[in-house]
Amino acid sequence: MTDLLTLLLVGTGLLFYLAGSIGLLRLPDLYTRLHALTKADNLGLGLLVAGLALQAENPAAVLKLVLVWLLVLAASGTGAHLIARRARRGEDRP
Amino acid sequence: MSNLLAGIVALPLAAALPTLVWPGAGRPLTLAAAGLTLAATLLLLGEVAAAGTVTLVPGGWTTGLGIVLRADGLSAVLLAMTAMVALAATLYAGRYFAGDPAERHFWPLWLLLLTALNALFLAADLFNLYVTLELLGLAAVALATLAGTRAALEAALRYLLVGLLGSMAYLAGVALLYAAYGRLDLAGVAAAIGPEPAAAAALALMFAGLLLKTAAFPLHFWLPPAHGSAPAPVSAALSALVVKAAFYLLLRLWLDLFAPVAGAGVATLLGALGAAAVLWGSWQALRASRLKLLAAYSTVAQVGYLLLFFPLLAALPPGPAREAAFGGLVLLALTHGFAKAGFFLAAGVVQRHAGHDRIAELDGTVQRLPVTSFTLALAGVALIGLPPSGTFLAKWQLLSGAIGAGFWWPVAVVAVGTLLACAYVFRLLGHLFGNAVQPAGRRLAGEELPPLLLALAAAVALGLFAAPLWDLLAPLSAPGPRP
Amino acid sequence: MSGPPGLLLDGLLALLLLGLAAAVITSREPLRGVILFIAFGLLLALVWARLGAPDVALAEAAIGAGLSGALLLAAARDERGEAAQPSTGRPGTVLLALLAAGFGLVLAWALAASLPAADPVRLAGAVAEQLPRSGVTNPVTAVLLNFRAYDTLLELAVLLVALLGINALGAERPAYGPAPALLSGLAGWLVPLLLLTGAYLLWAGAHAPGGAFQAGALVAAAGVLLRLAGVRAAGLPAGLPLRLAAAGGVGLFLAVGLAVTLAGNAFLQYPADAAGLLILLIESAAVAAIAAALVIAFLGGEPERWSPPRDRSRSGEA
Amino acid sequence: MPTPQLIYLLTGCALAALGLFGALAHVSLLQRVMALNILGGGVFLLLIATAWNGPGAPADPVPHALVLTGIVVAVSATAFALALGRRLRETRDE
Repeated sequence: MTDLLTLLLVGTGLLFYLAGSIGLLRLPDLYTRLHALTKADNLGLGLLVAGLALQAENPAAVLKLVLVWLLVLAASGTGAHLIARRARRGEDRP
Repeated sequence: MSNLLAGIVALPLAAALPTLVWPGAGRPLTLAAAGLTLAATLLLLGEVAAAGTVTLVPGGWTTGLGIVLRADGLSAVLLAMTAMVALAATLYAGRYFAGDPAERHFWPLWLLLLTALNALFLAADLFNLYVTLELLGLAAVALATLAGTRAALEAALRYLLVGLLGSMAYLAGVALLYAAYGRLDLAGVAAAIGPEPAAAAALALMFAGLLLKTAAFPLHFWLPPAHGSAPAPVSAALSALVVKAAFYLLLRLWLDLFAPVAGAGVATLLGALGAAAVLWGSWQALRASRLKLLAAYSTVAQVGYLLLFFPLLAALPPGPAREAAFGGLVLLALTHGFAKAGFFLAAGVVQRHAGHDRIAELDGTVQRLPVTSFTLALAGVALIGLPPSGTFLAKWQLLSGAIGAGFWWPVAVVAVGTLLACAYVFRLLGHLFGNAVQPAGRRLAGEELPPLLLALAAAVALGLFAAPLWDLLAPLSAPGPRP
Repeated sequence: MSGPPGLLLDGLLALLLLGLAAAVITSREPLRGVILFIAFGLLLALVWARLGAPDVALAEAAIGAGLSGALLLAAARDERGEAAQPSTGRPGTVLLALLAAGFGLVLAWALAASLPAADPVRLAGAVAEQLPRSGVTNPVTAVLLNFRAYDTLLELAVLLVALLGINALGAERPAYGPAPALLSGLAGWLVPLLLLTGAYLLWAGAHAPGGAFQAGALVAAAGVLLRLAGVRAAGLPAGLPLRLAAAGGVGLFLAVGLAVTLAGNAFLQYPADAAGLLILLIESAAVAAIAAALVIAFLGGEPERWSPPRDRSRSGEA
Repeated sequence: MPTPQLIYLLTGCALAALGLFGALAHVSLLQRVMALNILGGGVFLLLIATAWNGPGAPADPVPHALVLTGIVVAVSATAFALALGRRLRETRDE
C-alpha cells in the first residue's frame, strides 16, 4: 500500500518535472520560463519528497527530506526573484 | 628514521607563517630561516655521506601506507645547492626589494618556494611529488608576477597554464601506476614495474609533463619571457632551482622507476631534444638583445646539455665509466645552478644601475660596476665551460664518456654549443668591458657581493673541489629500485 | 543498486557528463560556458556518490562546482562585454584534436591492459588494518589526516600560496551594490545554517563522510553569500585575526607535527590515544584557513581588511 | 571488469582528452581554466573508478583522499589563474 502511494507520488512529481522542463524549453520569454521552472520544480520536488518520506526508516530521515525541500524552496524562490528583478531592470534601461 | 628530513621542509614553511602575519619581520626571519636550512642540509649531507640513504615516514606508518621521505647523494647535493643559492638570493633580495611595496608579498612566497623545492627533492612518493610540483609551480608563478609589468603578468599567466598542464599529465601517469601496481611509494612501484603498457603509458605522460616543466626543446617557449621579466632574485631561483627540480624528478624517475621500460629509444629521444635545445638555445642567446633574455635562453641550452647525458648513461653498463658520467651530469646541474643564479642576480644589478638591460647600450659598465662586471665574466666562464669551472669537468666527462662509447653526435653538439656559448658570453663582455663611459647610475652597495660568491662557487670552487661528489653519487648511477 | 536500472543511470550520467564537457569547451559565450561547467561539476558529484565516494562527492559539490563556479561566474562578470574570441578553426586544431584523442586512447589502452590483472585491494588492505590506530573511523579522513597527513599539510600550503599570490596581484574587486531585501533575508538565515552544517561536517568527518575541506567550503560559501548580500567584509575578520586565521591551518598542523617529535616520535606521528583529538584540532584550524582562502579568492584580490591602515603603520611599512 | 566501472573509466579517458583539447585549443582564459578542470575531472574519475569494488563493497579510500587533495589543489590554481587574468586585463586597460 505504502509502496503504491510512493509510486504514485513520485510518478506525479516526475510529471511536474517533465512539464517544468518542457516549459523551460518551449515558453516564449524569461518570466514564463521562470514560472514554469520554479513552480513546477518546487511542487514536483515536494511530491518526490513526500513519496520518499513514506519509505524512510526513521523520523530523522523524514526530517532531513523535508529540510531539503524547504531549502530548495527558499533558494529557488529567491533565485527566481533575483533573475526576474535583474531582467526587469535590464528592460527599463533604454 | 631521521626527523631531519622533515625539519628541512618544516623550517622554511614554519618561517613563512610569521612573515605573512607580521609583514615587517620578513627580511630578518627569512635570512634566519635560509641560514638554518643551509645548516640542516649540510648536516644531512654529512649523514648521507656516512649512511648512504636517510629515510623518514611521517606518521611512523609502514612504507606504502605512509609517505616516504628519502635522501640519497643526489637529493642531498641538490638540497645543499638549493640552500646555498637561496641564502645568497635572500641576502640580495633584502636590498633589491627594500622600499618596494611588493616586499611584504615576496618573503612568505619566497619561503614557500623554498619549502616546495626541499619537499620535492626529498619526496619518494608519486602523489606527494605531485603536490610538491603544484606547490612549486604556484609559488614560482606568484613570485614572477611581483614585477607587476604587463609583460611579466602575461608571461606568468602562460607559465601558470603550462605548469598546470604539465602537472596534470604527471598526475594522469600516477593514476595509471596506482591502478596497475597498487602502490604510490617509488620503491614499491619500482619493485613491481615491468615492461607493460601501463608503465609505458605512465612513462610517456609523466615525462611529457616534466619535459614541459623543464622547458626542454621544443616545449621551452614559455621560459624566456617568464624568466626574463621576473624580478632578478626570482629569475635566479626560477632558472637555477625550479627548472632543476623538474629535471631532477625526470632523472629520478628514469633511474629509479622506469628502468625496465625506458629503453635506449627513450634515452635517444631525450638526447635528441637536448641536442636541439643546446643549438637553438645558444643561438637565441647569441641573438638576444636583453641581458636577462640572454640568460634565459642560455638556461634552455644548459637544460639541453643535461638531457644529452641520457643516451650516454643508457649506453654505458654499470661500472666506473657510468659512475663518471653520472657524476658529470650532477656536477653540470650544480654548476649551472650557481652560475645562472649569480648571472641573473648580477644582471639585476646592471639593470637597476642602468635602468635597462639592453646589451648594446651597456658599453663601459665595468667602470661603474667593476665587481658585477667581473661576476658576469666569471659566471660566463662557467656557462661556457672553461677551466677551472665545474662545467669544464662535467663536459669533459660527457665527452670522454661519449668518445669511449663511440657516440660521435653528442661530441659535435657539445663542440658547436660551446663555441656558441663563447660567442654570446664574449659579445656581452665586449660591451661591458668597452671604453665608453656610462652615466653614473643608482648606487648599489651590498647587492654586488652575493652574485660574486655564487659565480666564484661555479667557476672555481666546484671545479677544484668536486672529487667527493663522485664518491657520494657512485652507488646511484646504476638503474633500478632503491631500498 | 545494480543491474539494468543502475546501468541505465550510469550510462545516462556518463553521456551527460561528456555532453556537458563538450558544450563547455565549444561554448562561445563565457557566461553560458560557466553555467554549463557548474552543471558538469554537480553531475560529477553525483558520479562520485554513485561510485561509493561520498566524501569526494561532498567536496566536489561544495568546492569543485560551488566555489569554483562562484569564482568563474565572478570572472565571467568581469569579462562581460568583451568580444568572444573564435576558438575553433584556428590552424592546428586538427592536430590538437589528434593529440588529445591520442592522450585519451593511451589512457584507455594502459588501463585495459593493466586492470584485469591488477590486485584490486591495493592500499585498501593496509588502511583497513591500521584504521583502528588512526584515531578516526572514517577511512578517508584517516588517510588524509593521519596516514598521508604530510600530503594534506603541503596541500594547505598550496592553498596558502594561492591566497598570497592573489593578494600580491592587487586589491579586491569593487563591492556589489545593495542587495534586494529578499536576498539579504535569505542570507540572514542561510548563513547560520551553513555555519552549523559546516561545524557538523567537521565533527562528523571522524566517523562519516565530511571533514575539514567540505566544512571549510561551506563556511566559505557563507562568506560568499554575505558578500553577494551586500556585506562588504564578507564575514572576514580584520587585520591580525584574519592573517592569523589564514596562516593558522598550516601553523597548527606543523606545530602538532613538530611537537610530537619532542617525545621521540616521527614527524606527524600522533600518540595513539590522542590522535582523534589532535586530528579534530588540526581540522578546526584548517577549516578557518580554507574558508579565509576561498573567500579571498572570491574577492579576487587582497581584501581591504587584510592589513588595515592602522595595523600597517604599526608593522613599519610606509 | 564490472560494467559500471568500464563505463566510468572510458568516460574518464574521454573527459581527459576533451579537457586537453580545450586547454590547448582555446585563447580565452576562462575556457582554458575550465578545460583544465575538466581534464582534472577526467583523471580523478580514473582514480575513483579504479577504487570502486562493486555496489555495496567498501571502496579503496586512498584514491578518495588523493582526489580530495586534487580538488583543493585545482580550486587553488583556478582561483589564482582567474585573479591573474583579472589583473592582466586591468593592466591592458591602463
